[in-house]
Order: sequence, then structure tokens, then C-alpha cells
Amino acid sequence: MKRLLVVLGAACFVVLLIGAMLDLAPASIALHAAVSANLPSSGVEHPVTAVLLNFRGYDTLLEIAVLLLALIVILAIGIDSTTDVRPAASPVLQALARLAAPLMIVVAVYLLWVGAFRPGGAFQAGAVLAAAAVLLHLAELLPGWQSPGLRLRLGLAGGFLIFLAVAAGLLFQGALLEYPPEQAGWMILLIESGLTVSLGLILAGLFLLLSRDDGDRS
Amino acid sequence: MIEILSTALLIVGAFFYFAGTLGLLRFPDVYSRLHALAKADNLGLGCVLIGLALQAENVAVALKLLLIWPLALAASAGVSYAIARRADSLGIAPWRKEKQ
Amino acid sequence: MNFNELLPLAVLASSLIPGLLIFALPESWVRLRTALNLFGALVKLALVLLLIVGVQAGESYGVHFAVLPGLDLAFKADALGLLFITLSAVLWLFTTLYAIGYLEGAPRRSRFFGFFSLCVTATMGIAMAANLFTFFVFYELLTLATFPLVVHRGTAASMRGGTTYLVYTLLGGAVLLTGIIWLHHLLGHTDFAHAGIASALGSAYDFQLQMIFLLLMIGVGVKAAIVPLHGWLPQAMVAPAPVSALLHAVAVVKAGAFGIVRIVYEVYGIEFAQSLDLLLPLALFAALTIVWGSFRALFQDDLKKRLAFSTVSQVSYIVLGVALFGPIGTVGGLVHLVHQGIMKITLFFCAGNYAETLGIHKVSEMNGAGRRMPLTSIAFTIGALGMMGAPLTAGAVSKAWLMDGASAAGMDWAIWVLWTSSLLNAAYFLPILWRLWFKSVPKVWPGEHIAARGWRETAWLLLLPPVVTAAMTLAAGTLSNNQMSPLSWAKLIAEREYLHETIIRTP
Amino acid sequence: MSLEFVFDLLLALAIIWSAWRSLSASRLDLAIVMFIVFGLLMALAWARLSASDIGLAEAAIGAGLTGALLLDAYGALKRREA
Amino acid sequence: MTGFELPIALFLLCNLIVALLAAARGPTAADRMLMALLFGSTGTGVLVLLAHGGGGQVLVDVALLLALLAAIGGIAFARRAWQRGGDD
Amino acid sequence: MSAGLLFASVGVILFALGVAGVLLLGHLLRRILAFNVMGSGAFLVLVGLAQRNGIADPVPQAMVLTGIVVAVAATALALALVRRLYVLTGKIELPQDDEG
Amino acid sequence: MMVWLILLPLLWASFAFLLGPGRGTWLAMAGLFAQLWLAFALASEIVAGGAVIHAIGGWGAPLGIDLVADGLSAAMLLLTQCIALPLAVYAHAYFKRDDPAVTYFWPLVGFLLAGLNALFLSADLFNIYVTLELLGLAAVGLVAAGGGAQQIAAALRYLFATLVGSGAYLLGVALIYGAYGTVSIHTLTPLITAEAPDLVWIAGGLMMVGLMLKTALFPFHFWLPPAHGGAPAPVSALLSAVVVKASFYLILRLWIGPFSSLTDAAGLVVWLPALLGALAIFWGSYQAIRAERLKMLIAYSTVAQLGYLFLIFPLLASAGALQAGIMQAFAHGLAKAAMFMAAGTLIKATGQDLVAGLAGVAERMPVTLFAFGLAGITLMGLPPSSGFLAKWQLIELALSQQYWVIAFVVLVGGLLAAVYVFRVLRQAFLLAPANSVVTPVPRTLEWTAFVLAAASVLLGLRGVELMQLVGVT
Amino acid sequence: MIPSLLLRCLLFAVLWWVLAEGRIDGWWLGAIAVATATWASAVLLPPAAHRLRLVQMPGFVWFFLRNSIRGGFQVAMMALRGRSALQPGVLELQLNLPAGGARVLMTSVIGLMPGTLSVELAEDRLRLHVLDVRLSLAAEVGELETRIRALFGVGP
Repeated sequence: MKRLLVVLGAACFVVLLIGAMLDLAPASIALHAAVSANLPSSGVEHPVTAVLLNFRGYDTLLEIAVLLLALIVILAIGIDSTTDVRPAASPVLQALARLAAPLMIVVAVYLLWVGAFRPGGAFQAGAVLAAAAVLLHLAELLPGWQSPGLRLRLGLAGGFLIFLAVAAGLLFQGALLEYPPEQAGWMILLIESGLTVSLGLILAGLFLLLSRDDGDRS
Repeated sequence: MIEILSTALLIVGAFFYFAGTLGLLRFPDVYSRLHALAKADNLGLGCVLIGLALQAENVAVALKLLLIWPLALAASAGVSYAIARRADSLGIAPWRKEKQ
Repeated sequence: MNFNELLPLAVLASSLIPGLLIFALPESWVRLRTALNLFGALVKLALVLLLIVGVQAGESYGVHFAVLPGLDLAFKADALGLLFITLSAVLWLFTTLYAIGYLEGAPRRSRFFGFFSLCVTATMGIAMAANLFTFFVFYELLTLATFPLVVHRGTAASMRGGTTYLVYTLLGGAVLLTGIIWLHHLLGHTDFAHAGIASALGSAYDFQLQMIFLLLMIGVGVKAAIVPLHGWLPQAMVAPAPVSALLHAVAVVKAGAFGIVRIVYEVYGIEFAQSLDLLLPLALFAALTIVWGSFRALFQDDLKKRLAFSTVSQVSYIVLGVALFGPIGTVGGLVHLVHQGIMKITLFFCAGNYAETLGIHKVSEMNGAGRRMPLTSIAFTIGALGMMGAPLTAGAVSKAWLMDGASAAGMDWAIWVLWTSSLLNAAYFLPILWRLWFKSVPKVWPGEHIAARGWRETAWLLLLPPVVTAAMTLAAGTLSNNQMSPLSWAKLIAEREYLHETIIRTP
Repeated sequence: MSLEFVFDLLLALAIIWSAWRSLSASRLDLAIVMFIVFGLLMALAWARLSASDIGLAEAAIGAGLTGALLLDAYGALKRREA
Repeated sequence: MTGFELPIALFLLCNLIVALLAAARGPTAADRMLMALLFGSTGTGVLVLLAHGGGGQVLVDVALLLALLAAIGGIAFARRAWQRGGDD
Repeated sequence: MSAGLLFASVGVILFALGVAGVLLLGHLLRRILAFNVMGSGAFLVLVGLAQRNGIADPVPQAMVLTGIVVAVAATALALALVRRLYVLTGKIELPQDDEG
Repeated sequence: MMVWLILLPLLWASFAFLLGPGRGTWLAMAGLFAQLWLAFALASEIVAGGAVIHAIGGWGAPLGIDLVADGLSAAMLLLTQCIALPLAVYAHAYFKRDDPAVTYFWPLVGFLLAGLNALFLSADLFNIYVTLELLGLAAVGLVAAGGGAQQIAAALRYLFATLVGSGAYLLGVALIYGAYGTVSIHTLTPLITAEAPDLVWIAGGLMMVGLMLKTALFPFHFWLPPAHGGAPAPVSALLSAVVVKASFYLILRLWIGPFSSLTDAAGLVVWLPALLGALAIFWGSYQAIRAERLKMLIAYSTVAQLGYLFLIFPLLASAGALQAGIMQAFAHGLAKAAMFMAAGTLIKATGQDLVAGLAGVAERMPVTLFAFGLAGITLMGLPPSSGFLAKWQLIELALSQQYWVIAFVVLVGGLLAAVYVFRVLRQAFLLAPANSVVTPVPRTLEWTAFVLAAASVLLGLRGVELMQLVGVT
Repeated sequence: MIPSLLLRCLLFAVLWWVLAEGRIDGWWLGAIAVATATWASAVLLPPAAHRLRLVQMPGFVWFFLRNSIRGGFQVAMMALRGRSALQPGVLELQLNLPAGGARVLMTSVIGLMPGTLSVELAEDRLRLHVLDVRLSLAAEVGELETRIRALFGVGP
């Protein structure tokens, strides 16, 4: 009964909404034009990066907070610390990981750099770094985390704190995150570099924390 | 000339892809399907990449395209080995013709 | 803030602050607690005296604070309020004394006296409220402050009594609130004023005003224990004796009756109420309550229950007086507000003494108690006679004025009601007196605890209050023409209400 | 009907199909794998919407992280069951 | 751009979908994991074709990333998810 | 029908699918999948609808990137909770309401 | 100034994380104290000079994100900080050093507060989505932290509810962006007023439903009681007192802001929230009356009390309804925080959490019980509490628009609240059974609850300033 | 040791250059990337005793490409002919290679050679799955082994 109702409701919703979307007139505000117009003073050449770190940088600040928060929550929930010994991963896999990880680091930095003028940026770079860590972990080259020490915590929160510090520092001479146009470039790069490391660590942490409790017992 | 060569390579690539898919559909067990995917699809990818690299505006761009291939090869080598090994350790026996 | 604004607040504070301090006191600091209690009560009396002098001299005392835009917490000390304030302040002193004696050595006294003080604060607030909003605030505060007292014993039975009490009063409060907000919505304010405020609305609102009157009466009628809203009062008898005294004489029931007075005189205005045909139904309900309460009292063996039903009946004398259109009835009602308090508190003190000293809880156990406890029993006798309206007691004065008021208002049937009630009163009190004085002493009392603590009869703190209040009963009956007597105050108020028409009772 | 549109339509259908399978598949591992496929198809869709940033992110996250997380969780559940 | 990129991309997409359908229907867990391989190669191919078919050079980056990371899903599957006593 | 509108429609369908999944599926891992499908649907609508006239708009794209990060965070958190629940109770479904 | 209200908790939360597990208490206290001061300063600034706008990045809407502090948001900020500081003090005394719930308690609280403050200040629909998620995940984390199976299950239920809620909200935002090309609330308002295609109606509906789910409005309340009833007491207090209010605040903000032209045209739809609110009052009260466990009772009471907030929607046409809603939010916030804190103390002291096991606590723990009673008074709407003022305003508004039924619901709701509050008090006033043991608890626990409860009552004596603040637009 | 790291450094630099599509304005970030990557690879893969012979590299790559194409072509043909073309089986090899990189390379590369797929590498024994046992694979595998030995500079 419930199933039927839900399915019917979903179907009606889809039909109604798509119908309404087809009727829609063009939007009255074209933000992409505003973005292009202000791009020169944003400090970067790629509009999406400009939006992410300048025009709507505040969103990104909070978004990083969400990610850091998720990691803290996972730490706070507490996971069994029973780590059992896993059989050694095959040397083939390990070799693959050993080769791929440095490559991924180059790719990550490339993505970070490229973000200034075309698609790419801190998040993608961080994700690649995290993927490298996941790969290493899967190949048994990187142990899972128990509870992060000070240095690791510094790495996890560092990017966010740099972002916060820049934002707050700018607040003293204007609005929050109001970059002076000529300095916006390096500030954004600074923030992004910090974020890349922290995002990489956080995303990796999500996996390394979660997967530590049960091993491959085959 | 380059365009024709490029197009030809693309078509050949597509053919290998097709063959790979066909292998996936027709081959009887995991191991043999792995053969199909690891070899045919990657060859297809290689052809496509070379075909496109021919059209690239400069060397770096072409090399970038070509860079993808070894990456994909390494990845598929690793994965197919991992899968085959796992299948083997789980005791999945290879399909044999005699059985039929 | 000048003196005239400060004084009403000081009256509130004189019980609120000791109350809050007492809460904070450790259980074992008996002396300090007692001192605080008495200090508060005496200060309050002194302040009230100041007020009386001032009001007689024509001073007006008032203060208000904005709670919300357009909604004020307002206090005033006028003659009508002072009547009630004085009654409460005086009786509070005696009740406190009595309670100190009564609870000697009992547990949880800090809590008890804390709430006790809060109760009186609430009563003062009710008396001094200058608008219905303020009235309601303290009216509900009273409910909350009395609940812990009612259930003070912490037994299952006291919980049942307390629950019944809450159910009645909270429901009543909700109805009252509806009426008040409705009125506030119509008028934009709810300030008490001479001759009422409701008449300003015009005839289009008559029906709404009648409905509001109904709501308000139900709301305050619960505390005034008007039949059929009286069910909680006998149930609440589970409380300790000082609490019963408080409920019946000082605070709760009186607050209801006082509310009726305020609403009829200062919200609607007696004439406007008469023109809306509101008084007759009120009188009818009062009459019903008078007769029904007395009738039920007849059949109670439990002494405190008998007294409780007696209260149900007696409080409606006040209501009846209010509902009798005309100044004489008003005087009767108002004066009974005071007289009933004095008499009923005497009776409850005595009942408490019997219970505490001899373990007597039932009428059937009272045989010969008069000889064991003569002073208590004399006080009890005076109180009982007063209730019956015997000459020389305060009761006689109120009844006489009420009867005259009834005939002046053209409601002769009310006289019959009063007569019937007197008869019934006699019927349930005389047997008690008979047992007290003329039956022989039993060999053992049901439970004799504090046999001889210094005094032969019982602890002096238990004895003093009923004796004094009994004396006051007699004084109010005999010296009713004195300038400071309750009767004179009632006349003063009625004169102001009826626009200085001189009130002479023609016998 | 241009070729692009055919491509988009096919992609759209594939996305819906994979989403449907990832929710309805009776086997959990299949569901998870279908979800990974869904993510990768989404990356293609983002590419078609000229939103390459999102495509990059989706590819990196979907292939690298979410998939691994889900598969690892699935494995953990399976292991304890066995 | 020769104009052939898009048709071939379309063809590869069809191919991919057919392969997915087949793999999803496959009886063993390994069949499902073949999808990761499939994506590593076919998805990358589609992306580079799209890049040259008008999607912009950026898509090459996406393709590169996909080629680099597609392996992780497969390895995670093989090492973590694929259990004995599963539904094989 | 532009590509934007097409994918926006797909987004709506995905959203509905996801919501239905969250409502109907008992298995918590599946619910997590459903939630992600739902989120992806919303993202598609955000970008697709804004780009229905074919002009790329960086603002919704940036929003979606933000949204994806948030979704990843939520997914990881949900997985952590599910795994913890499983460790504690051995169940991967939520118990029925015990009180009301 | 208002920006610091967001940055400060983020800062101390991250530093508390850096300091390591279980650390950061004093950092948090200092931060909270500063926040309280900031909130007061902001409120007085607004009263004096009207609403304040901060254009982040200097871009201004619609390109950038604006922070707007008007009376409504300042009031909510004030409420949040007022509750947070005593709660922090309470929590410090409540948790044992080695309690698993405390390992990352302060960072989570910091992020939660940052999310709340950011939400109250944001004037951008998408930014609000991010703050909602920040808030939701932090809340889930607090419920789950260090908990047992029941807590984890409750957290999961909560998580899914909040995720679906914000998902629906996000889709709504997506549609709005599609229709108008902006997500700035202030830019949108005239646009929606000018023209609202069907799509916007659907978007509005989706956002409202999503937010109602997050507010736990009946019938979406299913997740609230286990989460609020199962979490550690300080967490329950924080969640019940402010977190659910955040999404209510948003509903209100959207309802009277960008969607006001829709709600004006909607006719009977305005009654839907009120209807659900009324049902919430009845159902929540009924469940609270039936509940056996003390914290469950309080959690269901939250369900009921939230219902009042939704009664204001049909009344919004007349001035003062907003004020009534905020007054109720304050009353419930302060009182419910106090009540959960008192309950936590009682449970700690008696070692069990059944209502039936509370006999005798009135004698042993008078301060706590007093706090509970005062909070109860506010919930019942008895004078002189702030709950009473809210009720008074609600009833008067209902009467002035002749919506008798709302007045009736409010009155009955108050009586039902009395039933469950006095259920507890009654039990507490009973004599203690001979074998009952009450372990001594730190005084801080008792007095912090008392302070909040007293505040909830005392606010009833002086609501003028608050009303004035809320009136600033 | 150092030359090996320099070589890797160079490789990464080339990789950066390729990724950046020839742009050099981001060289300093590239330098960081290369440095980090080199460090990581030094940690993960300490330069071994057997250094790769770069001279052998082109030959190996050419061999690999040739066979890989052949392998793809072969499997494609088999796929076209369907199941009947198959005669799968398992083959076990004794590797005559030093442990470490060489064996790993062998295992990986053999998966892309015609007809073979490595299943399990245990010590010096490599099990292979072959698509068609009728094909003479031994020679091919032998050649691959030789080339890898050459690449790693191990004597025959």
C-alpha cells in the first residue's frame, strides 16, 4: 500500500515538475554575464573557480567546514579499534600503487594549478590525493588511522584555518573575503593550496578511518 | 591525409571496442571475459587516442592524449590481475570446453 | 519611582523575598526561617497599615510596568483591595504562627514555608491587581504556589487531592484566560475602574459581553467553589491544617470570591451588569451553592470535610451579596468576605488542634473533647456559632446586611435561602458542639501525640491563633460600628461604588 | 534530431536505468556497482553539460572515494555475516 | 575535428550500455566488477572523443582522471567487497 | 529540447527515484545510495535548468561542486553510522518505532 | 560584528579539534561568552539603527552572498547564544572526563553553532542549504557521539530525515535558480511578486516540505523523539531548544519574505501548517502523556510545542503574529533547554530515566525540580512566564481574526502540557521509597538549568524589548 | 641512487609539461609537484639494486606494443567467432626472474599479451589463464621473460 502510494506520488511529481519546467520562460537575471563582467577583478580566469573562491567563497568556506565536521563526527562516533592482520597484498598491486601514487600527486598539483584558468581546482586535486591514499591503503602500504595525532590534525584542519584566517583578515579592511583585486590571485592560490592538502587528508581520512576496523579475512 | 588516417584509426578503435563487448557477451567465464576487456578494449582505446592525437594542435596536447593510454593499460592490468587472483582464491574454476 | 508607587511593590516583596530566601535555606536552620517568616508577616502588616492610613486620607497607590506593548502589569491599592489585603495580612500572621507550631520537627519545612510565602504574595497580587491581566497572572500563580502545599504530605491520597485541585483550577484558569483575552481584544485594555469599563462598548456587544461574563465567572467560580465547580475543595482537605486554613480563609477561595467582586463591580459595573441581566443568574447559582454546600455538610463525618462543605456554602454568601443589586447587599457581601475568613480560619485551626493533639479527625470522635481542650473548644464554639449567624458574632452582622440587601433588591426568595442555610448550619454544627461539651470523655483518644508541651492543652503556638481569631469574630460582631471595623470599610467601598449614595440599613 | 541529442538521450536513459538498478537490484553488491556506474555516467552527463569541473569532481569522487567507501562497507557487512 | 568523433562516441556509448546490461545480468560478482574495467577503457574513450567533438580540451583531463582512478573501484571490489559466501 | 532541459528532466526523475528509495528501502546501505541518487537529481536540475538555453552558467556549477562535497561528507557520515550500528547490533536496518 | 558570530565558533571549533580529544572546554567557553556579547551588541545596534547588511566579498547580491541581520535574525541569534553559554557550562559539568561522547564534543558544538548563526544571518537560499547541512550533520554527530545502539539508530533516523529535508530544499532552490537566475532572498522577493510560474509554486512547496521535515512538524516528527530523547542531556537540550527552531525560522523567513506573494494568493494553503501544528500539539502531548521515560516525555513535548509555532501562519496577516511566534520560540527554547538539563541531572542522580522512578526527588534535589517546574510553567503557558505571553498574543490574534479554533487549540494545548508536566511533578513530590538512592551531582548542573528556567519565566515579565527587536525589518 | 632519483625527477617534469600542455607559466607549482612526487616515489619505491637499462627500453616497448596489438586483435577475432573458438586452460610457469620489479612487470605485462592472463603470482611461480591451450605460448612467454631480464640487466 505504502509502496503504491509512494510510486504514484513520485510519478505525479515527475510529470508535474517536468511539465512546469517545459513551460518556463527564460530567467530574468543572467548571473553568468555578471560573472564574466567581474572575472577580471576576481583574481582567476576560470569563472567556476572565481565563483567558488571569490564571488561565493563563503559557501566554500562553510562547505569545507561541513567536510571537516563529517570527519570529526566519524572520529566522535568511535569505531572498534580491533585491527586484524590482513594478508599481504599481492606485489603486483603494491607495485601499481607505488607507481601510481607519485603520478597522482603530479596530477593533483596540476589540477590545482589548472583551476585558475580552466576546470580544476582544490577539490578535484584533493580528491585525487585522497584517491592516492585510498589506493595505497588498499595495497596495504598505508595503515588505517586510529586516532589522528597533532600533526595529522593540523593537516586536516590547516586548509580550513588558512581559509578562515584569510577571510577574517580581509574582514578587517572591508567585507568578509573581500580580496583586493590585485592580490586576489595569490590569496586564492594560497587558500586553494591549503585546501588541497586538507581536503586530500580529510577525504582520505573518511576512508582510512572507516575501513580500519575490519580486515580482509579471507 | 592525417584526417583520413585519424578517422580510420577511430573506426578501428571502435571496432576493437565492439569486439571487446562482444567478448564480454559471448565468453563463458570471468577469466575469459577479462581477456576480452583487458586486451580488446584497451586496444580500442589506444587506437582512438592515437587517432585523436594525430589531430592535436601541438605536441604537448598530443602527448597528453597518449599519456592516457599507459595509464589505462596499467590500470586494467592491475585490476584484471586483482580480479583474476581473487576469483581464483575464491575457488572459481575456469570454464573448460570438455565440460560441455 | 516615588513612595506611592513603591508601597504596593513593597507589600508584594514583604512576602516574596522572605519566601525566596526560605527556599534557599537549609532545612536545619529553623530559627532563621522562623524569624524570616515572622519578620515578613510583621513588615507586611506594618506596610498594610500605612496603606490603610493613606487610603483613608485619600491617597492613591499604583504602579504599572509594560509587559508587552499595550499590556501592563498594573497594581493599585484601593479600598476594596485593602479590605482583602488586610484580611490576608492579618490572617497570614496567625496562620504562619500556627504553621510554625504545627510543623515543628516535620520534614520539608523550607519548601513548605517558601510556597506558603509565595501563596500570600500571589494573594496580595490578586488584591492589588489593577487590571484583569495582572489579576490573572497572580491568580494562576496562586494555583501553582498552592499545589506543592496541597500535596505536601507526599502520600498517594494527597496526590489525588492535589490532582483534582489542579484539574479544576487549571481548567478554570484556561476559561478565565479566554474571557480576559476576549475582553482585552474588545476593549484594548482590562483596567479595573469604578462603575466598570465594559459599558463603554455599546449595545452591539451585549451578547459578547454576556458570553465573556459567563467565561469569567466560570474561571473565578472554580476557586470560589461555586456549585457545580466546587468538587476540588473537599478533596483538597488532605492538605495539612495550616494549608486548609490558607485555602479556605486567606487565599484561594477568597481570591475567587474577590475576583467575582472585582469583575462585577469594576469590570462590568453593577448597574451595567444588572442591565445585561447577569446578576440574577449569578444570584441563583450562589443560592444553589449556599443550600447545596450546607446540605452536603450535614452528612460528612470527617470534620475537615464538613468544614469544607461549609466553606462552599459560606463563600457564596459573598457572591450572593454581590449579586444583590443595591448597596446594602454589596455591604453584606463584602463584609462577609472578611467575616467568613476570620470565622472559618478559627474553625480550621481548631480542627487542626484536635487532629494534632488528640488524633481526632471525625465528628464522631469528638465526644468530650471540650473538657480535654477547653480553650480550643471555646474558640471552635464561637466560630461555629458565628457560622450559624448567632447574635454578637461576626456572622450575625453579615447575615443581617445580606437579608436586608435581598429585600432591598427585591429578591425576597434570597432571604429564604439564607434562612434555610442558617438552619442547615445549625443542623451540622450543633451536634458537634453537643459532642464537645456534653458527651463524656472517652478512655483513649484516637492518637494523642503532643500531649503536654509546656501547656496543658496543646502547644501554645497552636493555641494562640484560634483564640485570637475567635476573639476577632466576637469583636467584629459587637464592634461593627467602629470606624476601623470591616463593616465600616465595606460601607466605604459600597459608597464609592454607588456614587456616594449614603447607605443606611433600615431594620 | 541531431546526433548530440541522440547521444544525450541515450546517456539520459542509461543514467536513469543505472539509478533504477542501483536502487532495485536484489543483490547489494550489484546495487553498489550500479551506483558507481551511475556516478561515472553522471560524469559523462556533466561533460555534456559543459560542466567539466563537476565532471572532474564526480569522476574523482565517484571512482576513487565513494565507490571504495561503499564497497568497503559492503565487504565489512558481508564479512561479519559470514 | 573530423566529424566522426561524435558518431563514434555515440557508438561507444551504445557499446558501453550493452556491455553494462550484460555485465549487470552476469551471474557472478566478478561480472559486476568488469564494469569498472569497462569504464576505465570505454568511458575514457568516450570522453576524449567528446573532447574533440566540441566538448573542449578540458574533457581530456577528465578522461585522464578517469583512466587513473577507475582502477580503484575494481581493486576495492576485489580486495574488500568480494566475499566468499556472497550471492555467487 | 536542449541538453540542459533534458538533463534537468532526468534530474527530476532521479530525485523522485531517490526519494521513493529513501522512503521504501529498509536496508540502510541502499538508503544511502538512494539519498545520493536524490542528491544527484537535484544537482542535475540545478545545472540543467539554469543552462536550458545552452549557455554555460558557472554559478550553479560552483553550487553543485559545493553540493557534491556536502553529499560526500554526508555519505561518509551515514556509512560510519551504519557500520557502527552493524557492529553494535548486527543489523543493517533501523528498528521499527518503539514509541509511537 | 555579525560576521564574527559565524567566524568565532568556527575558529574555536577548529582549535578545539586541534587541541585534541576531550580538550577545548575553556576555549569554547571564552568563545561562547564573546558570542553572547556580540549577539547582544548586534541586537542593540539593530534596535537603534535598523537592519544591517554585510555584502560578503563586497560583491553584493545577486552575484555575491549577503548577510542580513534584521530583528528576526537578531532575536534568533540572541536566543541561540543565550542558551548555548549555560549549556556549555552544564555540559562541562555533565560529562565525565572519559565519556566517549566528549572526545570531540566541543568541535561539534562549535560547528553546530556556526551553522546556526550562519543560517540566521544568511540571505541567500543556496548558502542557507550549506548552513542547513552544517547544522544537520553536526546535530547528528552530537546525537551519535559515543553512543550505544539506540543512539546510533536514532542518529541514523535523524540523518536520513535531515538529508531528505535538505534534499527537497535543494531541489526547490535549484528550481528557483532556474526560474529567476538568482538565489538571493532580497533579489527574489520582487521577482516572485511580479511573476510566479507553476514551477515556483512547486519549488516553494518542496522547500517548505523539506524544512517542515527538518522542523519535525507532525507528521514528520518521527525522527525527533528518539534522537532528542536518546542523546546525552546537553545535546538534547541544544537540539530541542534551538536546532529545530532554525528550520522553523527559515520557513517563517521564506513565508513572509520571497514567498509572501504566493502565500497571499494561496488561500486555504496557509491553513496547512496550522493544521499540522494543531495535530502536532495533540499528538505530541498525547505521546508525552503516555511516555514512560522522562526524556522521551520531554522530546514529545518538543513535538507538541513546535506545533504552536506553526499556528501563527494563518495569523501572519496581522501585525504581531511574528512577535508571537518568536516569543513562543524563546519561551520554548529557554524552557526546553532547562527542562532537558534538569532531566539530565535527575537521571544522573537517580540512575534511571523512568518517570515512575522520580519519587522523592522534590525533597532531595529541590533546585533541579524547581528548574523543571519553572520550565514546565513556561511550557504550559501559565503566567508570568514567557510562554504565557506567547499564548496571550496568539489567542488575542486568533480572536481578532475570529479564528476561534486556533485560540481553542492553544488553550487545550496548554492544558495538555499541564497534564504531562504535572505527571512528572506529581511523581517528584511523592515520598521517596525507602530504598531509593540519589547520588550527589555537581551544583553546576542544578543551577545552570535553574538559571535558564528562571530566564524563561522572567522573560514573561518584560517582553517589550524583544518585541521591539523582532519588529525591526 | 641519486641518478635514479634525478631520472624520476625528469620523468615527472616531463609529465608535468605534458599535463600543462606545454604551458610553462606555472613552472614553480610544477616544481613543487615534481619535488613532492619524487619524494613520494623515493619513499614508496626506494631505488633498487637492479636498475632499469634504459637502452633496452625502446625495444621492450616496441615488443610490448606489437604483442599487445596482436593480443587485442586475437581476442577480438575469438570474440567474433564466439565461444567455440575457445579452449581455455591454466598454465603454470616457473619464472626465472629476480624477485621484485621484474616479476611484477612480468605478471602485469603478460595480462596484455596475446591469449594469456596472470592469475596468481606466488614466489617464482606464475599461474596463467590461457584462452586457447592449443596455441604455443611457451615461446612467447619465454621471449617476454628474456626481454624483461635484459631490461633489468640480469644475466641470462
